[in-house]
Amino acid sequence: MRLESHPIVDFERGKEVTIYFNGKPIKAYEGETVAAALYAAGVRVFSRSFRFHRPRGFFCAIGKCSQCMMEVDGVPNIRTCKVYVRDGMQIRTQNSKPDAENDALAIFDKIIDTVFPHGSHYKKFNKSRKVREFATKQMRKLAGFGNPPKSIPDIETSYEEIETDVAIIGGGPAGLSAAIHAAKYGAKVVLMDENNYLGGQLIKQTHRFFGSARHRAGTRGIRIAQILEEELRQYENVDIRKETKVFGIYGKDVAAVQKDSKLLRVKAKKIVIATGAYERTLIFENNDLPGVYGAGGVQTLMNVYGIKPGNKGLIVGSGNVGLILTYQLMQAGVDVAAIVEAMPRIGGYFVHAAKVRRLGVPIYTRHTIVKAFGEKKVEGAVIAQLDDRWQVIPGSEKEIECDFICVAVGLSPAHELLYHVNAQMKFVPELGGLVPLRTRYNETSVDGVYVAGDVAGIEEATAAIMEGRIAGIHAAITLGYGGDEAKKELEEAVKDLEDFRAGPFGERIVCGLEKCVLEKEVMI
Amino acid sequence: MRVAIIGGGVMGLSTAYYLAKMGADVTVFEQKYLLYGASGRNSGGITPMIDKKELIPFAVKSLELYDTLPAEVDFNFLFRKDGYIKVAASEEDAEKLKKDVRMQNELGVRSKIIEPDEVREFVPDFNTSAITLASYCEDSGVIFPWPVVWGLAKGCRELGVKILDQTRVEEVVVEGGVKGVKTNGELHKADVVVNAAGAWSNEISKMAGAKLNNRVVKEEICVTESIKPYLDPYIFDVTYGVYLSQSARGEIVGGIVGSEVEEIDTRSSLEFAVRYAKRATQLIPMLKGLAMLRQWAGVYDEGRDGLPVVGFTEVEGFVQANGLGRHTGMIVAPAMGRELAKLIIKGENPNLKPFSPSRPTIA
Amino acid sequence: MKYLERGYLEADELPPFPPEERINSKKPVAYIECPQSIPCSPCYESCRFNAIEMENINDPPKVDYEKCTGCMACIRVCPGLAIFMLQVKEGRGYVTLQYEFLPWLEKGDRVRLYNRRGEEVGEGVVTWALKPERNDRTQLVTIEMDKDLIFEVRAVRKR
Amino acid sequence: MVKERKIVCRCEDLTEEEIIHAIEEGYDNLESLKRYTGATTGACQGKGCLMHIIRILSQKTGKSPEEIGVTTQRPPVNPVPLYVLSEGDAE
Repeated sequence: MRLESHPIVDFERGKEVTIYFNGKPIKAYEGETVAAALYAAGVRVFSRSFRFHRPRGFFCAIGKCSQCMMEVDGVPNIRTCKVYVRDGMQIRTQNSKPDAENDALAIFDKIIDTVFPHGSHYKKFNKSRKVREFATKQMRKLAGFGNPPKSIPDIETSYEEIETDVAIIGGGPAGLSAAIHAAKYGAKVVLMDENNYLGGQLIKQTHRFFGSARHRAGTRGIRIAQILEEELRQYENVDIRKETKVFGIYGKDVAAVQKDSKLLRVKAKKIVIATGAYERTLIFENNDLPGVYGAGGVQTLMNVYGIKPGNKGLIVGSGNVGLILTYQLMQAGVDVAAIVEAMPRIGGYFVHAAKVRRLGVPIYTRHTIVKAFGEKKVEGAVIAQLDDRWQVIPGSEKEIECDFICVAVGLSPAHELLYHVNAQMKFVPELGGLVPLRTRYNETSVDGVYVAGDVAGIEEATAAIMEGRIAGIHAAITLGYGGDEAKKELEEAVKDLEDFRAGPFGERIVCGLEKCVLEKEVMI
Repeated sequence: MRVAIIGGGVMGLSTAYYLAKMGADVTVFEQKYLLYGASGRNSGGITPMIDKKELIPFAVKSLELYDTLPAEVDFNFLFRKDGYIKVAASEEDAEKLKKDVRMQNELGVRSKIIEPDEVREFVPDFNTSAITLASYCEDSGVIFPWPVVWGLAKGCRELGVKILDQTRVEEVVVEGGVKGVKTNGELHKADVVVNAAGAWSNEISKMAGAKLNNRVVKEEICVTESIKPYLDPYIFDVTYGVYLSQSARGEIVGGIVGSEVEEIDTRSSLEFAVRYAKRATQLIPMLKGLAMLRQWAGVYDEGRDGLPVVGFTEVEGFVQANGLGRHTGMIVAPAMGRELAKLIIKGENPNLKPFSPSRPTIA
Repeated sequence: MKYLERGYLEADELPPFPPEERINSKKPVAYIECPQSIPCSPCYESCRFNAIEMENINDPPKVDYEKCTGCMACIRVCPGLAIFMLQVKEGRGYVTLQYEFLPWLEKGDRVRLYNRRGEEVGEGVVTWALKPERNDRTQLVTIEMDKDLIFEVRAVRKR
Repeated sequence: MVKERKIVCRCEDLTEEEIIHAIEEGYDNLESLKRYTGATTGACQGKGCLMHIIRILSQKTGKSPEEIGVTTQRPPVNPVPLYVLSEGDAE
């Protein structure tokens, strides 16, 4: 299932290695994650679910969803989508007997809630103490997810503490741009990103960007990532930390794990949170079946690792992500059975829709997915038409032949760190969920803490770059860098972003932004 | 008799439960949601292996109640009695363990001193070189604090107790004696007001004009991701103040004994995570590969002399039921709540004498 | 905005066609199917002849067919793959479009022709193909077809 | 074929039906619902289910998402291995 050639992307694979999955040797390439290598080898069941022992597989590919947790070299609960393969690695599935593929406890899915509905661990077996104690012991055996640890990771660990002017969390378009503009005026910058590449989601964007020439329109997202990184590398006052996962902000200290081996503590005067967003999931029958993916997960698999997700997909959601993904799948030689959209209209740009429609992909508006079906992985789906009140019209159900389903129903800001710093937050549907109040310079209610990009509200990468620029310049100015030139650029940047949002596609954003304006004295 | 209980934690609910059983008309006021306070944030270690002799009879009695209450209220507290081990890493603490065990044995507690090697019988991966001595008690283990609170709340409601959550008491109305409490400007008349507000008890006491000077302690805890049964007993390192156990859901729950704070705050710190990780992985090196999933903090209060503050105060009808302290709240509350109910109904109860709010050692 | 319910333009939603004499001239003419207000302006910015009119970045582009020289600067950069160069020469129709699939097309290749709805409407022959690496892997290809099809055909796949 | 279920929380394996049932049982605020069902406390710490839980609560109780609020987001954002933490400087 590995792609040997692709019209847009060249896949440079590392050295061939062998990893062992439940004892069975599997071929992989250095630089691939364990999850990607297993997927390429045809493994679809990655784990069994906590209570029902349902099969679960590859899903988010960004270390969030917990579906890919396995025992790796004797250490339990490793998110295999974030761990790179090493020759001889031993990987075992968890919470199943004998393994996740053939789990004898799968029977629980059929019976457990008829005899043991949710909450009955509190409510049953209470009358007799003996029975209760016995049942409690048995429940303990069934609970628990990972295997007990069998070994200690053999990794040389270290600790580093650094002081900086600006700490930037997230190396996607917003974070890169913030780093460039803070560094440009002389601020000392530390940029942290969890991946082993910079660019965030840009590196999955094989299409050319919209916007104007000065926003690098007409250039592919993957190239924009390279351009931004090159620009950033010009500055010596920037410390780039890849494979560095920020896990908390304690006071003004940013805490991160670098390369799974170093505890990093960054004491920063200013912090730019540019953590992006998570994909939303959708509730439908069997939405957890292996083969139901987030759009981003599939993009990672296909555009980063060069692995085909399947042979025929169903796309749920006709926003730009769903439309672009459809086109990308076709570029990788994968068929797309249909796109379904609950709204009466296509959500993304018409031109993106036209691109796939003329290649024969049907787009069903006012339709939704009702269920996925299959034994251990998706074998098909049922879609149905919706009425004006978003209810399924009986009899409108239609079976779609597909072997995977991509859910592209939008994103939610990755807001956790904003809660760590106690920023004032607000639920703003137009911006995708819980977002921070912010000044026109993207500073939150917490002095010196900025937001940029999707974490501030779901929008396009181009807007993220512009927001990063604003946050970066403002952070630099308030630290005493840049002078009048910086102030001038800051006002230009604010104006530029306002113009960008002036059209109908920006209306919703502008409306959302009005709800989270923070009126505080802004120093520039 | 109308009783208003401020605080929906394990102490407030136990008291409410037994008061209702004795026929009182009880209302419980909880400022946030049930489990917001220390009763919802602790690690559920249950043992009579306590170093304060005054509390041991309550712990012993509570252990019996934890056996019978689940049947009474029809709710499983998921109490798993796989023992409790205290470990000491200094000679001084080892001596104290020995002294405590002698005292505990005299009071009928089946605790014993064990050598470091013997810890491995209960925890095979334990690093014996990290400690000098240990004590063990089998009539102990880990309870899940949440169902304890829910179960008591269920039992209370079935006995007619009103539990008002998200209801902050703004005023304790005192005219001569207590007349009731005010919430949202509305007076709830009561003959007796019980202050079971944990870390917030000093403030409540002030409202009533009663003296209270409990120590407010912030403590941090964390859990790792869930694994299959691995760690059976509850382990408490008395030298480092570090404790760990495995929850009903398979997480390794652990924390460090907290310290006094001026103001209530429940923010987590990196220092805690580091200190905990260092010691926990010294005790059980195999835990090194596990990942901390979530950390949190809680606040509890304790009497200045380390004992709870329970009983009638100088303000007529105003009763203290707080200061239960670390690791003792969950274990003594059921029995203490029952004794307090007796005190409130009968007007006296010699069993609670050591905890009198007027004792000089807590001023 | 019915086209957003379907994903393709119907006849009455199309921009005006270039005049016949312009289509029949020596140079192809740009025809842009981009009806929606989106923040995008590379075509406008790439045109050295001011043949593309836009009031602001969100304004849909309009081609001044008299000014368009058929230089293909716009079709090289259009991120929406919404520009088609049209021409009729010696009774045969020619459509130039952006192509981003493997295998790449070469002069002489026979291709299936698809309309906006994805229906196959005939067969054509590649008469010119810009190498993909010359345009960041968006190939430009000119397809010869029946002249009546140039307002229909919007996609091709290799036969 | 797997049994037809609509999974809201993948980590704790909770169906939409079960969440609704717990709300009907009286665990009808976010904090109680979270603790009673385990939703948002699993391996992903609510990244997958929090917005669904808020939506379902909103539908069942008639409260706006704003009124329902959000559970405290505690560190760490991602699980951190103890071997890394134990490298830190605690002073």
